[in-house]
Amino acid sequence: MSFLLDAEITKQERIVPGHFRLSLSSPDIVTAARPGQFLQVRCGSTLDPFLRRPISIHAVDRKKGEVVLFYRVAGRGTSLLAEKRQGNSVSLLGPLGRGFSLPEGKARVAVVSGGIGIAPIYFLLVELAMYGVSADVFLGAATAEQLFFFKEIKGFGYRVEIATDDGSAGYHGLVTDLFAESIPLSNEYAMIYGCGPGGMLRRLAEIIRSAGAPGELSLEERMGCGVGACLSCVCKTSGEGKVQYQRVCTEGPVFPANEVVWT
Amino acid sequence: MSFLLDAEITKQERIVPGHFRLSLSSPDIVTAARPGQFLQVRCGSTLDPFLRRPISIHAVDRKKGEVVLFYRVAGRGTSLLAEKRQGNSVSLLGPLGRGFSLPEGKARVAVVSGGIGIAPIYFLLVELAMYGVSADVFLGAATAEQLFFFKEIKGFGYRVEIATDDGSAGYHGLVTDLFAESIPLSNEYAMIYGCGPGGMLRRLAEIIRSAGAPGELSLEERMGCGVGACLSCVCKTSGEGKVQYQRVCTEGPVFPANEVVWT
Amino acid sequence: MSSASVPKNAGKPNLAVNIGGLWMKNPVTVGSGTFGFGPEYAPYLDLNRLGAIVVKGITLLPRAGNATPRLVETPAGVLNSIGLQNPGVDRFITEALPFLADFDLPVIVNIAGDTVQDYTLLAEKLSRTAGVAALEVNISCPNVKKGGLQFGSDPASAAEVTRSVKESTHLPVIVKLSPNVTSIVAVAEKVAEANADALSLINTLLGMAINIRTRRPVLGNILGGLSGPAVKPVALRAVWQVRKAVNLPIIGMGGIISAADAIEFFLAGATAVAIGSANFINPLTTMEVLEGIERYLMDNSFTDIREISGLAHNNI
Amino acid sequence: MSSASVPKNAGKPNLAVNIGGLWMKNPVTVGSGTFGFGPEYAPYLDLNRLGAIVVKGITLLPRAGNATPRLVETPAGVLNSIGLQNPGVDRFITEALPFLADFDLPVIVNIAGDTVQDYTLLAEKLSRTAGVAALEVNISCPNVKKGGLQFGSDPASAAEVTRSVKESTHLPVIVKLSPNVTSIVAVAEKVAEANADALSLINTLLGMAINIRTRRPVLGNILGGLSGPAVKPVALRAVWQVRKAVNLPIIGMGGIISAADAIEFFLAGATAVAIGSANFINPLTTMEVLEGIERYLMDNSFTDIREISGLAHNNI
Ligand SMILES: Cc1cc2nc3c(=O)[nH]c(=O)nc-3n(C[C@H](O)[C@H](O)[C@H](O)COP(=O)(O)OP(=O)(O)OC[C@H]3O[C@@H](n4cnc5c(N)ncnc54)[C@H](O)[C@@H]3O)c2cc1C
Ligand SMILES: Cc1cc2nc3c(=O)[nH]c(=O)nc-3n(C[C@H](O)[C@H](O)[C@H](O)COP(=O)(O)OP(=O)(O)OC[C@H]3O[C@@H](n4cnc5c(N)ncnc54)[C@H](O)[C@@H]3O)c2cc1C
Ligand SMILES: Cc1cc2nc3c(=O)[nH]c(=O)nc-3n(C[C@H](O)[C@H](O)[C@H](O)COP(=O)(O)O)c2cc1C
Ligand SMILES: Cc1cc2nc3c(=O)[nH]c(=O)nc-3n(C[C@H](O)[C@H](O)[C@H](O)COP(=O)(O)O)c2cc1C
Ligand code: FES
Ligand code: FES
Repeated sequence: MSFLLDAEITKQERIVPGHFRLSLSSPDIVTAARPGQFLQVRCGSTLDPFLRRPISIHAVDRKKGEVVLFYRVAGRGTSLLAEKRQGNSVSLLGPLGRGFSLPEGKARVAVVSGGIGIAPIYFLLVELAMYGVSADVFLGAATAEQLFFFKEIKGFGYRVEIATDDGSAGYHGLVTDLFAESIPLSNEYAMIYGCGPGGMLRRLAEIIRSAGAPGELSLEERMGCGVGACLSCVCKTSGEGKVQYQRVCTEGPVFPANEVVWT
Repeated sequence: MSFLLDAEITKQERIVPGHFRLSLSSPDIVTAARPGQFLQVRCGSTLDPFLRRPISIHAVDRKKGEVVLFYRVAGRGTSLLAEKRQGNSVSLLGPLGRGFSLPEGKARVAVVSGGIGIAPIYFLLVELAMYGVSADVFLGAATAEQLFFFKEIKGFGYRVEIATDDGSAGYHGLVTDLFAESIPLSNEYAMIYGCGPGGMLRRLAEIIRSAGAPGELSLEERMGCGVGACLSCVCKTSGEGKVQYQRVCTEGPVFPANEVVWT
Repeated sequence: MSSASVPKNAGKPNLAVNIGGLWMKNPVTVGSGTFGFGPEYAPYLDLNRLGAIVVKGITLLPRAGNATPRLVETPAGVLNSIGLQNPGVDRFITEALPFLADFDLPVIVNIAGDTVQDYTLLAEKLSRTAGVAALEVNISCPNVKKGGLQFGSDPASAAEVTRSVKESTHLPVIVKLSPNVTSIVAVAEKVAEANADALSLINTLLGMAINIRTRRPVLGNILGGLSGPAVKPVALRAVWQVRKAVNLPIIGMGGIISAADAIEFFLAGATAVAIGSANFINPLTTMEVLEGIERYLMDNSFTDIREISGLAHNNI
Repeated sequence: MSSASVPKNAGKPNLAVNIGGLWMKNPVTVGSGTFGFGPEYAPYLDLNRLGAIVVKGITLLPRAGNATPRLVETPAGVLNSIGLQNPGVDRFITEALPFLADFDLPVIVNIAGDTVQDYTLLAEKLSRTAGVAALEVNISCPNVKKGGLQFGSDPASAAEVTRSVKESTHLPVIVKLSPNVTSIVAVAEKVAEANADALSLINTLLGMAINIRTRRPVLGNILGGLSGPAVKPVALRAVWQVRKAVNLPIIGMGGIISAADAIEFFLAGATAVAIGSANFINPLTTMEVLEGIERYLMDNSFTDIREISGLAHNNI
């Protein structure tokens, strides 16, 4: 199920400059939401900006019926979104797309997140914890300040490793390098999940391939409709033995790591 | 002198639904402003709406250095303006245009206002009072509720007559009809000022012509630049013996009543 | 006033229109390529309420489409260079069309080709297929190397495609024109002479965007087609000009996001309207436009949508 | 690193450009008709800081212009139908030009005519006038009945006007082209063959708007020209295409409101840029664009604006 509705803002928190957590009252979306799915958010109210913006579902509060987004101010749309206040309403379309698949039984998984990729990863970790899955979590960020939700995630009982580009916390370097160094020789992960910038995902796909583990990566593309109608958000995949374009908004945003064709 | 500046909102008051009075801190504009002049106001912050909106100067508070606007929500631009709050800033260009000319000495004048035309008329009345000019004021509106600032204007010591379209206050009918009935046979007005909708001004121009009095009317046209560069806001006038287009934003918005050519 | 002059369904104006033989219960449809094949927006609105559906452009063989990025936002618009990604006519018929059979909804199939023969083969195939109500001949796609715009840029080629398609089908043939021409009227006139049943105006404007960080064109295909509110004045002008010169029903489109926009197109001469890019922002645009049109007709005492088609031409 | 390879004015890139013989100290000018004759915006910015000024279109005889309304806002743009209101060349020379003599500012005079002879007479007159630095030949105005767009729509006529003007003047001749054509490259090629010194791209797109209350076209002239951010993708595409085909300096314009927009035009192939409608919203746009260009060059270690002209063509 997917909905088109106006949701009221119940909370808009600035976590650090340029990064906001937004709670919206929307019981329908809460009920339908799965980790890895996203919403098409109307950030402004005029023709500029024109399109909706895809934002992942970051968390849901089932009791309050609130869906939570975590976003970085990247340009005009997200700036306008950041100006909204409690009581304002926002038009949402979603939940959209195919999210992460959860492993069967009490498996052990790895989760690798880079930068704002933590947005959907957080929701995934909450759900994994709910199902009793144990996870090794690798969080990468530019600086220590941008290592979001470290304590909360630690609190879920996961092993959490961190990497920063500037070395201000944890491993000094790329989270993928940290992950490659940490991955056990005997691959024991039932799934390796990843979300983050393109370069990181590409590297992660290599690591996943050499580890011979199943993996799922959440991709990004510029979107028009968000519902599969316009064919603008495609990425190259190699499912069913042939290379083809698939829609990030519909067949994705989460794809099996071994099917993504890097161009 | 005319300025391009960002002015901070010190007050945004809703007078009745759809009508707002907006105070902006701008000592430069206050010093330069003359009754009948206007500002080009940037109502939004995005490309939609694209153009500035012309709004008359309604009053100035010289002590506080505040310029006051009075506006009606007519469409997208003015709606966005109405959403702004104290502390927000608004880009202003002005004061612009040629305002009303003030009579010499302690003359007697008539002032005829229709609808939102009261916006600049109010400023004119304040200035006339300052110079000790006595005025017969004719205020027209759709309903009693939209007869703005009646008490304040009465307080200036003027004779004030009112007309409403629906008869809910004063004369039941057009303010121009009321004025035509009230105008003394021996024309004694040093000037007849008018501001309001096109139809009203046209009728007023006829009355002024038959009264043989000098008159000044404030016109409206769609504006691009507001400074005389684009030639979009022209109206037909018959100055210097020939019919020509003049710019409402530069040669106007106030024109001698006998020069306006009605088309 | 005699009782005969009282409108029959006082309050509810007639909205049905006829587009060159295609009967639409109301004059609101969608722009090809902006509404997929139907299932994409079905969760959000009742497809039965559309006057017709126009599906994504179909070619003879499957097409992978252009390299990404394929879409970029522009001021009040979007540039796209999808490049006619589609499963090809055979898989369209077997995989996409059956979904639409369940609705009370005429299906207009947008067809595109590299050669005149492509168009005729497509027309023949689709004419033998149940559930196809009309053909929209796309001679105006700016996003493919061969064909498309090439046919639409030249009145003679446009006429040739039209004539060949007409000879290959009994279905109503709607020819979709490009605004990227010196005279859209010249193209429309030739297409009308070639017996087109109706016209769709307009396809996208050729445009581009550059990424100043990478210093490369943003779109994988370099050039793309501009649509959305930004192009509305150009689209409306095209409808106005063509209506004056050519006596064919017009499906007007280009930047419509509201009933007011749609009404401008009717007044300019459209018989029906299509909503394209606006679906992306508001999937209910078609429904809101439909309701707004009905309200406008009622508020202004019109009893039939056809009364306002071209009305602005009488008022100048 | 040898000292010779160290840029001379490290930190301050060269901004001067040459537009077919016209020297501009920086590459930022204004769109004809959007900046009046100079005095209108002088209260807000130092005109000396502009690379050049392009004045409102001038005709041989005074013109009253079109009926009102002459301008209407559209999504991210404006439609105008001013209709070349201007005092005529003689009063332009005696009344408007002297104001500009006090500035260190090349004056480009935009000229328009109904006949080829109009253009040559204008060129001759203005060539004898001190204080005129170049001519911009407007063969692309959509707002007048005769002339204007008529010349710009047809490559041969465009060439004829260009050749005649070239023969009537020693001043640099910049020909301003219309986007309302099937192939702007075809027009540009013919104009280049006719010895134009430079090109201005683009003039406005033909469009219209309808008032649904009165059911009449909004503009007094019915049709108008669309400008502003809405048209930027189309303008940029025109510059890109023409730069690829024709070896003449280009003044790029159409929807520029920021330095980023201007840089897109340089990367597409412009040598200079003009700010038009954006002046209406922000009279300081030219200055902000100028500063932003300088910053971009410095941030990206370019030492000369000419290094980035057409750069995106190398990156595909
Ligand atoms: C499925 C999905 C889920 C996402 N989830 C989140 C999330 O949870 N939190 C979050 O902060 N962000 C998320 N994003 C990214 C988010 O959508 C963008 O940051 C946002 O659209 C930027 O909009 P804007 O108007 O602020 O910036 P804009 O002004 O539109 O763009 C800013 C800059 O980014 C460039 N740009 C914009 N979109 C793209 C693109 N798709 N690819 C490459 N360049 C682009 C622009 O050209 C510009 O330079 C997600 C994206 C996708 C596709
Ligand atoms: C010199 C001058 C002074 C003014 N002073 C005031 C003032 O003090 N207070 C005040 O409330 N208003 C004033 N106005 C009117 C004000 O500028 C408009 O109401 C405002 O621009 C509407 O903008 P909007 O975006 O809200 O509406 P829009 O959405 O732009 O327009 C609303 C409707 O009005 C139509 N419209 C817009 N502009 C014009 C026009 N110029 N002529 C005819 N139709 C038009 C539109 O087509 C639309 O139907 C003044 C106008 C002028 C020219
Ligand atoms: C993403 C996208 C894909 C399109 N694909 C097609 C197509 O396949 N065939 C076609 O004839 N037009 C296609 N168009 C053009 C639209 O049908 C329509 O003519 C155009 O977008 C103008 O309408 P709009 O401004 O309402 O979007 C496409 C437009 C967009 C935005
Ligand atoms: C109000 C107005 C008047 C114009 N007058 C002229 C003119 O006289 N001559 C001309 O060549 N172009 C004229 N133009 C076109 C502009 O110079 C410019 O080519 C066009 O507006 C695109 O640039 P922009 O989008 O930055 O406005 C005019 C444009 C506008 C908006
Ligand atoms: S965004 Fe339209 S198909 Fe994915
Ligand atoms: S608004 Fe531009 S000249 Fe008056």
